[in-house]
Amino acid sequence: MTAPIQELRPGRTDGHEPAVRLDAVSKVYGRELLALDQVALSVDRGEFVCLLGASGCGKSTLLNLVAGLDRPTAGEIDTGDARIAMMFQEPALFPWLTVSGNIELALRVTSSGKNTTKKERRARATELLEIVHLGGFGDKRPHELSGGMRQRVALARALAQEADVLLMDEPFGALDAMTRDLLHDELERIWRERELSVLFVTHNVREAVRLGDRVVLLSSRPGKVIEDFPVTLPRPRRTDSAEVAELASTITDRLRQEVLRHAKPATQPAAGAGIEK
Amino acid sequence: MTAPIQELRPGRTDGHEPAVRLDAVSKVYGRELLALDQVALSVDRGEFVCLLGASGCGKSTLLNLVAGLDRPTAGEIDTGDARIAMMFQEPALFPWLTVSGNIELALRVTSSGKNTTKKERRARATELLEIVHLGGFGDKRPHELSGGMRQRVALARALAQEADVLLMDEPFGALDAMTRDLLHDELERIWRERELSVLFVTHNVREAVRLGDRVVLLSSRPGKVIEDFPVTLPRPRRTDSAEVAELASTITDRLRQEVLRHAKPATQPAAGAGIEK
Amino acid sequence: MISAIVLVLAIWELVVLSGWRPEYVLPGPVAVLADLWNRLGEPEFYEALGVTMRRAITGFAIAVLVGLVVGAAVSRVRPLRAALGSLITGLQTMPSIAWFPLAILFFKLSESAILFVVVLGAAPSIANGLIAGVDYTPPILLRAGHILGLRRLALYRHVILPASLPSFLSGLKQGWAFAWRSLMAGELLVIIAHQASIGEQLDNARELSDSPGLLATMIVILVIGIVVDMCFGAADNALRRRWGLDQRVG
Amino acid sequence: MISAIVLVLAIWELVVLSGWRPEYVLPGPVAVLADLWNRLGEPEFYEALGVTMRRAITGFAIAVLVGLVVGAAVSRVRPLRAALGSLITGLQTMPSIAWFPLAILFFKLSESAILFVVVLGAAPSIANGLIAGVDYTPPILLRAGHILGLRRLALYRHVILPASLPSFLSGLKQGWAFAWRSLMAGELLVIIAHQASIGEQLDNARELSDSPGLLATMIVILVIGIVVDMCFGAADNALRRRWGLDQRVG
Amino acid sequence: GGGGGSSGGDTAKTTEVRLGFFPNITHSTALVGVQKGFFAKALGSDTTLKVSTFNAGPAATEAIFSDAIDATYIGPNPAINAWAKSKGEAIKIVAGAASGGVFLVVKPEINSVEDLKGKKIATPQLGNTQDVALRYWLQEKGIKTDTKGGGEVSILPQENAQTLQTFATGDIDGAWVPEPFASRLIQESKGKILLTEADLWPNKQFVITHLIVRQQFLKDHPDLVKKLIEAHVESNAFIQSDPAGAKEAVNAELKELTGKPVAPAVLDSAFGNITFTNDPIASSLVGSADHAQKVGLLDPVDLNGIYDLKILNEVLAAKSQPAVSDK
Ligand SMILES: Nc1ncnc2c1ncn2[C@@H]1O[C@H](COP(=O)(O)OP(=O)(O)OP(=O)(O)O)[C@@H](O)[C@H]1O
Ligand SMILES: Nc1ncnc2c1ncn2[C@@H]1O[C@H](COP(=O)(O)OP(=O)(O)OP(=O)(O)O)[C@@H](O)[C@H]1O
Ligand SMILES: [Mg+2]
Ligand SMILES: [Mg+2]
Repeated sequence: MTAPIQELRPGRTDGHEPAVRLDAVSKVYGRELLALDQVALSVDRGEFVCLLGASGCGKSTLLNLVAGLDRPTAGEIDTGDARIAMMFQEPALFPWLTVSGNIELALRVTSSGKNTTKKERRARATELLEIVHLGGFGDKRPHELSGGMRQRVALARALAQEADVLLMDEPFGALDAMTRDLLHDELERIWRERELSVLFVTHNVREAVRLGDRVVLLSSRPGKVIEDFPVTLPRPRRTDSAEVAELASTITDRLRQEVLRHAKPATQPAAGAGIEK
Repeated sequence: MTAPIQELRPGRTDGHEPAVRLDAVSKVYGRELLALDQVALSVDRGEFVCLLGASGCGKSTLLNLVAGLDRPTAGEIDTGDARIAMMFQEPALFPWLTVSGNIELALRVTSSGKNTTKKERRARATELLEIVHLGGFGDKRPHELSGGMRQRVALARALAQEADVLLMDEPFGALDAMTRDLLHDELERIWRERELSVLFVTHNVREAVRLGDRVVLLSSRPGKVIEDFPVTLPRPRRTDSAEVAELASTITDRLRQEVLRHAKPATQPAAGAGIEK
Repeated sequence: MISAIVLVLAIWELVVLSGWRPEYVLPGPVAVLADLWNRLGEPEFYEALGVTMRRAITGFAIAVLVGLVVGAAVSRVRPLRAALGSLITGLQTMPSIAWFPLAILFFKLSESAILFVVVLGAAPSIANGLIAGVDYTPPILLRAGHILGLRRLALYRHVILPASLPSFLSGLKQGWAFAWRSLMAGELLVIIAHQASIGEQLDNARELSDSPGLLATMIVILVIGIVVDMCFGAADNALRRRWGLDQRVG
Repeated sequence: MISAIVLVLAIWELVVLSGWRPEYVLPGPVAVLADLWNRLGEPEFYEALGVTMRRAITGFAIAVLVGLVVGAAVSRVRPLRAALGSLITGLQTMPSIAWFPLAILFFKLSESAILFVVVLGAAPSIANGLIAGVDYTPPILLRAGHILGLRRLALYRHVILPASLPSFLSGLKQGWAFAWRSLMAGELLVIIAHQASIGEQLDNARELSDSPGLLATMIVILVIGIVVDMCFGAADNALRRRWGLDQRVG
Repeated sequence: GGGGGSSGGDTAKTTEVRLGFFPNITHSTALVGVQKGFFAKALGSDTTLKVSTFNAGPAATEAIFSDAIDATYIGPNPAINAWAKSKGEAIKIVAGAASGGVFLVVKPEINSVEDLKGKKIATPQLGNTQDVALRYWLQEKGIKTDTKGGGEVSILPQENAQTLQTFATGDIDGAWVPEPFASRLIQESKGKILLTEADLWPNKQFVITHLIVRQQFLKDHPDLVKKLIEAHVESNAFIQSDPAGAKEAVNAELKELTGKPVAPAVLDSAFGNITFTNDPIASSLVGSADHAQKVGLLDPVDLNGIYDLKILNEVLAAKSQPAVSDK
């Protein structure tokens, strides 16, 4: 399903080898919950792919599989020897380290970071914190930050890894629109400079259109790829531009069909049962 | 600042006594971090107030203070004898209880729930789960749910409390737009039926306009009320309606000014420092 | 597991065969297992085992109760904590024999005296486990409970206690070890008519310089300890599975 | 704290004054405190205290090392866990006296024999504390560490160990109690002439039915236990403050 | 291996003799010998004496078994056990040290054996000399007992220190105990002597302490053993000739070892009741083992060869004292 569309996409791939390739991947939780069903998806080198889908459709599951944190029940996942960084849906910061310490730990493990001194890592962490607009918070502990700030620390930590593939699970969900816009720019810049391959989960359709080379739609239970929209708008794009809004509304409509198809059986009785006081 | 605007607002108050009143409330964390500075805010009975502000500006702090989970450094908070329910920014579900168990616990503590049987509570929990579109997930444990599903369980739990005041901290942040729309409708219906007073934190300006009687803007560090927009659009409103979009863009502009004012000193060096490979 | 046992036995036999020490000092596994086998054939052994297990379980049960109450009180009531917090560990370090005179003073030469020593040995551990669990209850869950309207006892029962369960469990495990060791000492305190016990057998073996007997009794103690640990382990695994703390990665 | 002590002393004095038991069986606080005061005046007491504390600290330090290594290995290496997991608790339940013959066999009548008993008493607790901590490491943090590229030892050092710290700390506390109790028993095993120790003083007091002396020594032990607990408590509080586990609500 | 204990049996020069004993009045021979320097003097300047104290027999036996000491003062039961368990390989008794000083102390209202029925009597340890003696005596008197505290008289083995307490609080009615506990029961808790164990033995003599050595040590260093025994004999001689000085020495040594001297009254009374003698009173050891078998507390054991009194008799002969017998 993805193959014919790839030709249209303004990707900057250097050949035929995709950075991430999923082949008929299924994932069953417990005995019967089919979270992913025969998903085929590939992300080319340097490509920015956004993943959309209703809540609970299997997006995080897919990312976990790609990251190698979990094993698929069936199918194959190939990420070659790419180094993979991931931003989880939760910040997942280490509470025993300061904000800066969290980032320094990531820096320490990277191949280029192995020979750096503590001081260099510290300086680099400070830079990264400034990128996510948290300059001056390096010495705080995670619990002293607000939800959105923690999410940004997690972003800085993921960027610190200097990976080839970046998996992001609703990375800007807890941010206000303005901070989000600023970070979109930063992320786009870094993506370009490092020639990253990005797999980006979001619920914000405009965000997906703003950032992605492609927007992939997943259906719910079981999660299946139902549509793959190429985004050919020239960059830099603006979230509030009319073109983005237009494509976003096309995608939203398609998504709405899908969600409503599932939601109906659940909403009907709920409306009937109601909440009386 | 809020007083003159209250007259304009289409609230359904029954008198002069607000449900929540904050008077010159300040909150200092540690020795110097001034999170909230002289905040004055009131929510009338049956009023729906949305709170907007940049990441880290003190929204969660404010909600915690209102809920009585934390004490203000200065100023007064009056919630009378209202029963207060709250949805945290994280789901905060009890991992040792099933999804249904989490809701049943909340039901058990409510005044009306004290005399109910286990079976009645179970049935009520099932109803509530259906309202948040999680019918059939009652027997799962929280860790078996996706992020957005957990958030919806937390919503169901908060609704189960049958409180007079509902505090919500980015309740729909992890949900897709479609599920979000469905839940907006449900929330609005319950708010009307129960004559709830709601204080609702969100980063989604349209959502705020879609739901609120008023939209209150907070500035960053220190958090201060900088603007209080009444929303006079007739209900039911639609998130994608032109009127909502228009008001939202007015508010967004105002917010942008505020965020940029703060973000600048941080972005400048970051752009310079950049991320080189 | 089995291969580990065989390995240990083999090394042991080799050391003995090497003649490092005479057999009467360090008997080989054959002698010890023979002795053990003999014991297992005697009804007296099962009586002793029964008596000891009964005491262990009774004492432990009382200790759990006491530990729960004390732990609950101390962990949540500030003045109590200031007054008693450190005392609990202080009591924990008190060797059983120091309690013997008091035990006899209060309970004469009765089984209660043994239980007294056992409870004093185990309860502090259990209380400390609970206190640690309470201290490390995630604040967000406390807040959630508070918002639900849970206060004091209700908060304790519905939030703090379940959240402390893992730590409480590990306190129970340590408490069992303390209870058992105190019991082994306490069983020498009061010898009650017609009742042999494992503690007494251990002491007799040592008193008679009966090395195979001593080692056989040690094996019995070890096996009981292992079986009890397995019970705790099963509880622990069930807990972790339910809480979603399965740790497989990749 | 002080009021609690005064209260206890008052009740105790009342019981004694009531003549429930003769003074030489249950001496009053005055007699005991006088005895304690005498002891505190003798240089011998400080020698004994020094000897015992040196042994306790050395033994505990070795136990921490052993416990760490064993706990780390057992908690992460599956076959080891299957083979040794429950054995650790088994060892923990073994009373110190059972080890005496082996201790003498391996170490003769040297201080090492005492340390052997102390280490065997404390190390299992410490290992178990670490294992419990490892088992309850939040999976999301493990995943985060895995994604950062941390594997095996590095994952252990940077994620699992710090995440286990609270449980490890409480294991240390229990381990100290075990170490101390084992030491009190072990000090009777190897009595190095003319080197007094607290364990020996305790036993002497008991052997001579010197009730005031026994109670005075118990007070000394209690105080040491309390002081040590306060050290652990301080570490624990620092940890919780840094991790943001302050539990004040409302 | 510190100090050069020779386990290998070669001729390595031993520069250290490791002697054990208990800080206990029945071990006065050792206490006086150490305090007065008899051992140091006898061993000479090129051999040092290293003393270890034990709080009970098993630890001393373990130490001897493990080659951690070369010789120790010890009671008859641990010696028999060490002999029996090692099938006669581990130790030899080379001299006697003390005799007598064991009593059945009871509450004042008990006046006869008949009065003991239904009462609780303590002994120091199941199967030890005193325990056996009490059981055998009761058996002779036709009173039934069993090893688990049942029967017409309930026998409760418990540590002597605990006996002091339980007697004082009235939990037990009597105790068959050695000095100084007998004296303490009498002086502190108004107990009275119902029976003196010595009355049950020929010549009113029975062993409660003797000196044993490791067989290997005896084989390798008979010269050192001889020096030990010389000091031992000298110490006993001193106790007999100068009881007051001996008591002083005992209390001085006890104070050093345990921090507390024994009350003078108790010391006087206990010293008066114990005879310090080089004679191991072999007949009482064999007799006691025989009684133990009769009351079912000991498997048949062959004590033949447990004694090696050759050196002792040499030493005694040198001082023209009468020889002792191993029968
Ligand atoms: N550990 C687990 N055990 C059992 N079921 C699970 C587990 N994790 C996820 N699931 C189930 O798999 C499905 C997909 O979950 P997933 O977390 O991938 O959804 P998602 O697309 O990320 O949703 P959201 O947008 O809400 O985060 C859900 O139905 C969820 O209940
Ligand atoms: N427990 C705490 N200790 C110290 N500082 C804190 C604490 N909680 C919050 N802060 C600080 O207070 C400020 C406001 O935090 P708050 O969580 O209220 O922000 P917020 O408006 O909810 O942000 P977000 O939208 O990102 O959730 C932040 O600067 C944060 O660093
Ligand atoms: Mg997800
Ligand atoms: Mg917040």
